[in-house]
Amino acid sequence: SSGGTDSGTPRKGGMARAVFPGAGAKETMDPHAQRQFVDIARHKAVFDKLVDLGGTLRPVPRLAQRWETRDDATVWRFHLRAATFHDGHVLDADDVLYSLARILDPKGIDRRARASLSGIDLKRSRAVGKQVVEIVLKRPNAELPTLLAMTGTAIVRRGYDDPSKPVGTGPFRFGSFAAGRSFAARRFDDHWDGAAHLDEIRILSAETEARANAVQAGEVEYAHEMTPTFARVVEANRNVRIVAAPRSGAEGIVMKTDRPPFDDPDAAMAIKLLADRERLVEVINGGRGVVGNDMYGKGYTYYPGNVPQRERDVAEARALLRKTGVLNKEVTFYTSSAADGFVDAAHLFARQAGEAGLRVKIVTGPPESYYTDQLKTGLLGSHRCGAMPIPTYISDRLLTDSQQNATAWRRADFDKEFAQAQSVSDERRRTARYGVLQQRIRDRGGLLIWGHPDWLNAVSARLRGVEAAPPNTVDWARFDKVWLA
Amino acid sequence: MLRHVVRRVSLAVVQLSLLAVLVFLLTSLLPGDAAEVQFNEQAGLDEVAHLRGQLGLDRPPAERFADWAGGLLSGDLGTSLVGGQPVSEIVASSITATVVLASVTAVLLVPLAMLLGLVMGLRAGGRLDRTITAVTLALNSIPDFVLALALVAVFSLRLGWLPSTWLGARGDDLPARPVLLVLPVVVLLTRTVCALSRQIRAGTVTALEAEYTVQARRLGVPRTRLVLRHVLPGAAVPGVQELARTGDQLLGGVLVVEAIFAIPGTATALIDAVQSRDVPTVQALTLLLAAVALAFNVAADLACQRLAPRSEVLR
Amino acid sequence: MIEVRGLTARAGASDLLRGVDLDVRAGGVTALVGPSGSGKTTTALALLGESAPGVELSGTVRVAGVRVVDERGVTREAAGLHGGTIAYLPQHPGSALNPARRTGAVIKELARLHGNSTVTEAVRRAQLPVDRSVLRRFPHQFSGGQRQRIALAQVLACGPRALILDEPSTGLDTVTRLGLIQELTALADDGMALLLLSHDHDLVRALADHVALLDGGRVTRQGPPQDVLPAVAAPAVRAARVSGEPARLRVRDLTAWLRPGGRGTVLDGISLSLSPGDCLAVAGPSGSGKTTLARCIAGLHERRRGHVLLDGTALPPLRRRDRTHKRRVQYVWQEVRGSFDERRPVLDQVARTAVRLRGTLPAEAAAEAAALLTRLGVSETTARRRPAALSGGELQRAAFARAVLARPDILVCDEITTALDDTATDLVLTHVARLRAEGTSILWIGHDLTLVRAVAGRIAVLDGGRVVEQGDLGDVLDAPESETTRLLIQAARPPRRSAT
Amino acid sequence: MTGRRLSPAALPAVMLLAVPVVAAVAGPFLAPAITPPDGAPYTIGGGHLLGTDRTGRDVLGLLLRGGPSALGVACCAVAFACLAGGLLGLAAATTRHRWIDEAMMRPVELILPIPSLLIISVVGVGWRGRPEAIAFAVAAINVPAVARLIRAAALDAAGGPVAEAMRFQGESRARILLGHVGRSVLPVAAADAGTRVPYAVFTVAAANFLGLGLDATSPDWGVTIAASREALLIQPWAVCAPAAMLVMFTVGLNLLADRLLGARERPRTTKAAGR
Ligand SMILES: Nc1ncnc2c1ncn2[C@@H]1O[C@H](COP(=O)(O)OP(=O)(O)OP(=O)(O)O)[C@@H](O)[C@H]1O
Ligand SMILES: Nc1ncnc2c1ncn2[C@@H]1O[C@H](COP(=O)(O)OP(=O)(O)OP(=O)(O)O)[C@@H](O)[C@H]1O
Ligand SMILES: [Mg+2]
Ligand SMILES: [Mg+2]
Repeated sequence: SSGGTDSGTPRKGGMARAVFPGAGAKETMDPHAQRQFVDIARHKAVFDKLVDLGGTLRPVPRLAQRWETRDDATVWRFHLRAATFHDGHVLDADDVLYSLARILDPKGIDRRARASLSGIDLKRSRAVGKQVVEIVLKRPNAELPTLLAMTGTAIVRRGYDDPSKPVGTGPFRFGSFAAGRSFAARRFDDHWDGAAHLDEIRILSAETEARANAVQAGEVEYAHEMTPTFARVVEANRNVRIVAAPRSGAEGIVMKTDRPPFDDPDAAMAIKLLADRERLVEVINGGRGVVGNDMYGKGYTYYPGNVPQRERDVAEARALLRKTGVLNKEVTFYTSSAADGFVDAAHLFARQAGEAGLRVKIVTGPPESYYTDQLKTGLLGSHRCGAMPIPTYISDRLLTDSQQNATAWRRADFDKEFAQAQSVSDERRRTARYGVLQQRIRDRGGLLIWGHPDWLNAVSARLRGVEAAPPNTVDWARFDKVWLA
Repeated sequence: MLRHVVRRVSLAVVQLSLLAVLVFLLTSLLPGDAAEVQFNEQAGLDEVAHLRGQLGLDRPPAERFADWAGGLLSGDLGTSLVGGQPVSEIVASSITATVVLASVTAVLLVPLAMLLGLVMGLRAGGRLDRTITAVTLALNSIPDFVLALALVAVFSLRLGWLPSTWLGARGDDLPARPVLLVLPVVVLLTRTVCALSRQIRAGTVTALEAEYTVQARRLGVPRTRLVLRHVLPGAAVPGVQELARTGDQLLGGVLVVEAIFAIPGTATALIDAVQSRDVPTVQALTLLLAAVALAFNVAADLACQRLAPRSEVLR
Repeated sequence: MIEVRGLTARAGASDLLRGVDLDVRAGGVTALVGPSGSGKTTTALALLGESAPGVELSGTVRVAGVRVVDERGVTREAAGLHGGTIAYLPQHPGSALNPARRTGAVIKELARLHGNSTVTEAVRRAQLPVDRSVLRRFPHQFSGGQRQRIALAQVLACGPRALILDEPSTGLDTVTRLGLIQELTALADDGMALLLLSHDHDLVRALADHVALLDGGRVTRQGPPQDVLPAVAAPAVRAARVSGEPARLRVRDLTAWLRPGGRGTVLDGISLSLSPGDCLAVAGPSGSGKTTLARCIAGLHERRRGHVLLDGTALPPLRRRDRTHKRRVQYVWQEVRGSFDERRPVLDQVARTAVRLRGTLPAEAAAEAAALLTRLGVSETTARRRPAALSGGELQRAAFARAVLARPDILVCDEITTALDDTATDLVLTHVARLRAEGTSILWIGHDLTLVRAVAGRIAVLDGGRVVEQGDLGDVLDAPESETTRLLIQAARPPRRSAT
Repeated sequence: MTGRRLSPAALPAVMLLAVPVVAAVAGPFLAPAITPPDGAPYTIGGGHLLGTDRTGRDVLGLLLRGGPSALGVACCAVAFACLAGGLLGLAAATTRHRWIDEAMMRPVELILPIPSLLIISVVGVGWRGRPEAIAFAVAAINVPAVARLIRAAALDAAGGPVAEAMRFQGESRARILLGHVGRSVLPVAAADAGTRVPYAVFTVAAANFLGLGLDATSPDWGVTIAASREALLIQPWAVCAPAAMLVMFTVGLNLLADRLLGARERPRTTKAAGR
């Protein structure tokens, strides 16, 4: 069975175990260096952010009760709430400034949010009294609260330096951590958002099969990232239910727009018209998802929902292929098993493309460095992106200097328009301008988003209060609001 | 004998150092390096270059190897390129589970395989032989992940008798919860018992035909004793070799079992390290496994020399 | 004790035994004699309720009152008698010893098992020193004669009531043989039933009180030895010329050892020479190093120092010998059964020599081999079988033929007549003489001094790895200088049992 | 000896073996004719005799097309490993020079403990997606083990008087090696080879999973089993059908080998009382 929120009164006490895909020695307790979901979940238990993201990827207050910007989104003030660190220290503006400085430290190359927060002018930012921080930007940016809600932005205690002794304001007090294996934390009773229900939370790492077995056998209460097949397996199981968070990112195919044939938008359009999106969602996501419209972030804030859905049109695609001279040519599709379904989707698409006379040659690369390799190889590539605000997606992947510019989309005017849009303080106007940019990508870019899959987590019947929230949002992997029945 | 052992051990040291070079070369043949892999999804090319510089990966390979080797000589296994923790810690934390698992399996495997092998050999060509052969072979040809999933489905999910994973258990919990071992050991046993028992079967068939067995039987040695004391030593030769190989398989090749039962062992650690191109960890773990494998092989050779002493004067 | 009535054995169409009747009395020694291939070993095995592959038994065999063979073949009860009641010393005991087990361990195990004897007693009776170094060694660390005695010790350790000995004196020097005769007599006097299968008429005369002559699968004569056995006739001395030609093979200061680093010396400063057409006999107590010497010359033993020269040039170890060298120097094994491949017919194996070393075509080689074997008394049909279906003597001649087919210049024969009856020996000796006439030099290792007189021109006596005496055969044997030689000659003619 | 016919007792083994072999040989020709169009993932029925796999393909169609690579790659790999390893082991056992033995066996022992994944990765990266490369890598992993095993088994035969006698007859090393020593280690080698086939199949499948071989959508039996394992409980055919093929193949192969070797060896045993 699947479902979202539970009713019933929370019960206090008990220990819950949650298992995530592990990353071995790569796992870290440094909240600024986090990169895997399992890291983020752990850090969420121990730390808090100033701001977090809601269900539609819109910033929601956390340690910052509220914020405002005076002028053109260059100078921001964040008002802190009364929160206590696990060692009794009360959160103040200096802790925030210390955390920002740590994130922006040029020597800390593993700091996850360094690039996205590089617009902050640390020297001019300051504490305005104990409870207010003033953050000054180098350039106006209306998305600062969103940026502060991204991964790797936890607020640490002033002077924090040793990742093995994490002290945060989060709902759980750090107990123990073994990279690639386990983490344990106990309830922190003085949490500003009210104490958690559980006495203890354990966050463990394991491979797919072990997660599936463990949650079915009742050895863990929460298993993160399960496959659609697993969801079918436990459909009739009364002890396990699937909590599916809709629209948790996007899956697609990327085309390199800086070289033939996809430097010609018509050729790219042909590809987009070729894909049988329903079939892809049915097979790759086991039907658990919705079809995409070649724009990232369906259902998120800033998504232009009024754009008509793109439908499959093989005849038109064929015409475009002929026109651009790609018909019966071979294009390489560089994929790998870096993510579930990549290879399958590539093959499925190749068959669909074959129906219109496009020959797709699939090359499978090593998964460990796929995303980096893909930037250099292949005309087509597999693409997948978790939940993130739309502006972040654009700045990460669609600007000339974006690090993950998988479509090789480099247009100076696009960059400029995006920068302008970002600095617009008025939300409605900003939304409109983002919409235009999104549609431009949809019609002329190299992005084929065919689906928005559900995010599947398996939860034991004993565990209540689990929200169906996409990863990276505030209610995802949140163990302070769950309880054991 | 002592001279022989000393010679073999010094040879093993040479082999290990060659192996270190070889593994280093192999890992450097792998695509990408630690920096690239670490920033796979998140960073750009300049970040990668930066990290590469910080990890010292931009230095020539020979220099890096020399550094590592120098450290090794002073007993330092180096630091991981990924977590930054000492490699010795990674090794230490993964070895317990593996050693426990491997030794329990071995303790069960040897008598079981000997028993099956002898029974098959004694009844060679008979129905019992064919039945055991078919069963062990079939088990051997069912992939371990399927077998493990089926066992878990029956014994932990349906019947609830046994835990399905080691999740949350620590190395020191093991003595208190030996049930944790049951399913993994069963899977490992089915993996290994087939090959071993078939070798012993083959050896038994050969030894049973030997003149000396015939003579021992003529002199009235009862059947059990005949099998155990006269046939088995000769029959064990291929078995011992196979066992040496099984030994290193148990230590190094149990990846699937470790993944399915969430056992934090050396195979997982090694694969993790290979996948993240964490060369020092790969080196340390391979050397460790290699040292153990070599030790097994030396032991097997010595055992075989004792079991088939004729070969000693050969050269 | 043992009663055999109408025992037949057939292998396919051919009858190996056609109604053997035989009685073996407790407290006496019965001997079964007869030409090689007459069915002695087959009979002996039948007494145990055993037969070679492909051989069917019928008739009646009763051992200590228990039916071992009846009309339908071997009975179930037969197995119960093994060891404690009846024990068998096989003809080629070398391969009957478990290579993986220390001699002492097996003897002890058997002694415990049957509880009729002790390790010390068995070892002493088998003419072996009761010594830790003997008990702790592995079979391959002994000489052929020593292995023979170890197998005997195993058999004796069972303390059986009936004992079957198939050629027990094979490989034993005369002194040891004498000791063995005394021990076996003592055993018989204690009430044991002994069945002796042997070609060694001296031994039979010395031990047996009753002799059965087997011929063509039937007992043709029975009675006391002097009636059944032919009168003692020394084999004719053949072409005992000592050529004056310069030596072809020269061994100088040959020292050989067993363990790496020159430890465990077996040969110490041996010097010999052999001229074309010459025959040099090498004799000496068992374990004195004769086989090792032969293996050094053959190039099989590489832990050696000193010179082995063929026509003045050094002979390398076998693995570095070229085809000519291999052809010119040939070696006949002491324990022949082990040197034949179980899986191929004997004839094929024999013929390969001519194919490989002389370039003869396979068909011609087979014909040549068959002809040679026939001349040696082994029929072609017999030779077409696999080794397991050949008698000991047949195999021994096949091994001889295998070496001779190379037309060697030097032939090293390591006790090659031990399993042969007089007729077969005669055939072999005739052939040896022929080879000598053609210029082949022979190195003849043997314990049987009468035989040595017949073949050799010169003799070297080895003891403890040294040549204690060397010279013209007549001179040495008639006027021995060394104690070793004297003892060997003295022991050569054992006193006859019937005379005592 | 010559003209030995297969005894009727070998019939079950032959039948077991025949199913997968026929499927592998004839399957690819049959498959297009009888494969229905793709359906939903992991369904049973709906025109699919054995249901569908995770991408909705007909399992029977996969089964028919997956034989050549599964058996081909694995068998070639094992055959190569046994040949190379066997020859190496034989040569090492039969050489009269200790140093040659050492020179052959030490390097072999050197690769023995290298994790197979490392070797496969390196080979797979060099010749990406080529089945022969994977076969080679799998073979390379197996060579050391086979070599050691054969060497140990051959030492006795090679040191015995039979080998010496053959050498005296001027037989070539190859003939001694193959004709005598090789034949006497044959039972051991056969027992070993049989167990290696499934191992090789699954190594190939594992390599495919790492993105180093045929890819995860190939119809290869090993790949299909590995890729469908999750659905064992909802679509067992996707796992069981190809697994059954492999089981039949290995069991049949081994039983047949036992039969053939047994038939040759048995007459040697002396018939003894009480057996
Ligand atoms: N591997 C070994 N280890 C220890 N001693 C050995 C080994 N091989 C042979 N010997 C000993 O070396 C000595 C010489 O053996 P060799 O075979 O040359 O004797 P031999 O004169 O041929 O005896 P026999 O007449 O019994 O055949 C014997 O005392 C034997 O015990
Ligand atoms: N399986 C068999 N098939 C056919 N003939 C056989 C078989 N086994 C043995 N023979 C023959 O039976 C005959 C008797 O063999 P046996 O071993 O009893 O002889 P033996 O008297 O002991 O001779 P030796 O003194 O040479 O040892 C031999 O000619 C032998 O070739
Ligand atoms: Mg005989
Ligand atoms: Mg000798």
